[in-house]
Amino acid sequence: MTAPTSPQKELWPDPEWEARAEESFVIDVEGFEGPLDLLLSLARTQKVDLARISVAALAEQYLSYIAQIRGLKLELAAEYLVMAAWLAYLKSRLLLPEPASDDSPSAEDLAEALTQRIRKLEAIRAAAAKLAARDRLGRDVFARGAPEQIAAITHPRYAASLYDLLSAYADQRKRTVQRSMRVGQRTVWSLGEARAILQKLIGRIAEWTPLEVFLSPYLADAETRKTVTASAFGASLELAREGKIELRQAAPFAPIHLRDRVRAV
Amino acid sequence: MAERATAEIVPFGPLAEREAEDRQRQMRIVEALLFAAAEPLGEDVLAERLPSGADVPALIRDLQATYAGRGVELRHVAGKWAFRTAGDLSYLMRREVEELRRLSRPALETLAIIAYHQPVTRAEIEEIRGVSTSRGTVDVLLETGWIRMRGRRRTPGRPVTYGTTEAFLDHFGLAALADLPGLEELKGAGLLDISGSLGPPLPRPPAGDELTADEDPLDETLLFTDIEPEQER
Amino acid sequence: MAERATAEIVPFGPLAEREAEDRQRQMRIVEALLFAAAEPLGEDVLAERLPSGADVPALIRDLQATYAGRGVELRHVAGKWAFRTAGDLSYLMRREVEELRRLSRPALETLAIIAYHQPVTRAEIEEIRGVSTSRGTVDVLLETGWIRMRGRRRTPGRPVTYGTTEAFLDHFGLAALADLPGLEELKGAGLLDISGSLGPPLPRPPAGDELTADEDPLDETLLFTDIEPEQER
Repeated sequence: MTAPTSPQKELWPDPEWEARAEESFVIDVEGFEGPLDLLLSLARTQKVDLARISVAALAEQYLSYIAQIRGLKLELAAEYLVMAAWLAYLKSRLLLPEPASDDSPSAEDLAEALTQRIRKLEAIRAAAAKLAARDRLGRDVFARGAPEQIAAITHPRYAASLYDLLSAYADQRKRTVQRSMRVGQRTVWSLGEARAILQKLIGRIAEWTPLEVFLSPYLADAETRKTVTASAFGASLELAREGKIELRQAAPFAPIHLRDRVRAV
Repeated sequence: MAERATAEIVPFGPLAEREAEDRQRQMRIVEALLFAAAEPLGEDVLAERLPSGADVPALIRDLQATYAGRGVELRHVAGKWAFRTAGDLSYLMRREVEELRRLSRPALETLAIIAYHQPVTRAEIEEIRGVSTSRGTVDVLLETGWIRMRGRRRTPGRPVTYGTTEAFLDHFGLAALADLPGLEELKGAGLLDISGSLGPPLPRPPAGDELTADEDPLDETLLFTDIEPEQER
Repeated sequence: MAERATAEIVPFGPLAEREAEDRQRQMRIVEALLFAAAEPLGEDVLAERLPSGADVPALIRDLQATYAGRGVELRHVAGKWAFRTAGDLSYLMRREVEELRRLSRPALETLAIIAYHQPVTRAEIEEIRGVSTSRGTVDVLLETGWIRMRGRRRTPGRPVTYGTTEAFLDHFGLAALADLPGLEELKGAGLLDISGSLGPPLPRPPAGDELTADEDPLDETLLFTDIEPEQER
């Protein structure tokens, strides 16, 4: 049998192969890309137009090649074996007379289909080679090495309506006018008022009593709470200085207690 | 000339001169735009930058003639136009660009099958090659930007169909898919029909960018997921 | 040429032809190399890629002449050579994009103050607004083309005065500045809902472009320099 050659690898590089194969040389079945590739290589050894190859002979070649490899106890991918089985079947069908009428394809049809497949693989290989041989961009031909990018120049166009303009003006005027005109209209307890109220209570507070208790009638209004507290505190300090009441606070921020000075003595 | 009573308007004198000038100016614009760009430009893009009514194909023809035989040529690639260094200077220009990985034979073959048979599914590629295609091969090709997922074949399992891209045409210097080397011969010989070797032949519609009758658009959300269950070998 | 009896050696016949061919080939190589190069190439680099003895400066001169007046020019850049879009076509490398922007609130207020109070200085704007106005705000307004520098106030420091432009009137659909609604009108329109005083009365903006009595013309030479000492906040 003629040694088939894979385009990728010379499978049998020298005649002494068989001798060496027994020892160390490992057949690289991977050198063929599957059974179809192997069939194509075998078909090429027939040295005829692929259209006129003898499928029977091809099947024979394939089977004997597979047998050879198996004889070397080399592992074979399942697909090679499947193809071998199918070719054995095809070979036997080609040798036997066809059954009279059958819906299944004839042996000739199957053989033709196989030939066609092999031819297609060869055709696409040739096409791939032609493609690869073309002048390729970035290898053989080159694009502009320093492309001049088209820069986007943005022209801002501003949008604003007369309404925007006027309301902006009105708003800022409102803001500044209101700021300059603002006059506090809050009710304020003067020290005098606070003192008058506290003085009314003097003589009635024998025990230590929190300041808030006296002020409770006046503290209900949240707006005046601060001014009432502040003024009352100020007034109480004044009364204490005058010796009219006594003040006591247990700790900072603790409630302030007061009582009559006179009674206590 | 002016005396001739003809139906057609024959430019003459200053008018003809002005037209020649206009043409010259327009050719400079086309030249500048194409020269500046690394990517091929379509005639539509060129037309956008030219006065309306400019005869873009004629301008390109003239420009191509101007550059014929020069170190730089105006080439028709992927239906567009691009200046490229002349192919015969490749011996001088050849660069070993790292990104331009050497395609393995399986990858090159797979690329050829996708180019010549598109739209084509992985199963069909495998049938033509007679071996299962490792996932890596398709990945490598997708990464080159030369192939893309086109759609889905309207058959059971809705397999993804593959096709080539404009970058493919640009890379191999092809104006269109119809310019693939030997395409007509292969077609004529029936070698581009995908048919099961042992089964009934399948008719193959011609391929453009539009989806064929038996293709569905890709589900965009699935584009980046593992679409096909793969059996690695 | 061959007939001329000159002292210099004039190549002729087949030899001259071959030399012209060589020269042509070398020019193509220079053209392709310069086209494909990512950076300008020096004559030394070009010489490396050419047959020894090639007259690089002459080749470049020829190539430059070939491209003269075309859409692309061979330019001397930093002692090296590079193809560049012809200067008069550089507009092709730009794409004008219009971007609609909204004026910020401070800008609108500043614009309104300039409109109502012109001629007005920055310090006056800040006084009216009660906050300092960033340089950027005035810059943006100058960019809109709606305000302009009118002149200089005849006060210490000679601050620039600002006013509105015709484009301002145009944009806001005003026939004249006098058409800007007054305070009562603003109030009537519900824009100015202040109880009590509306604040200081509005000044009457000058009718025309003429400078007011306390304005000096701008010093033209200073127009494009940093006129006002700015205190950025």
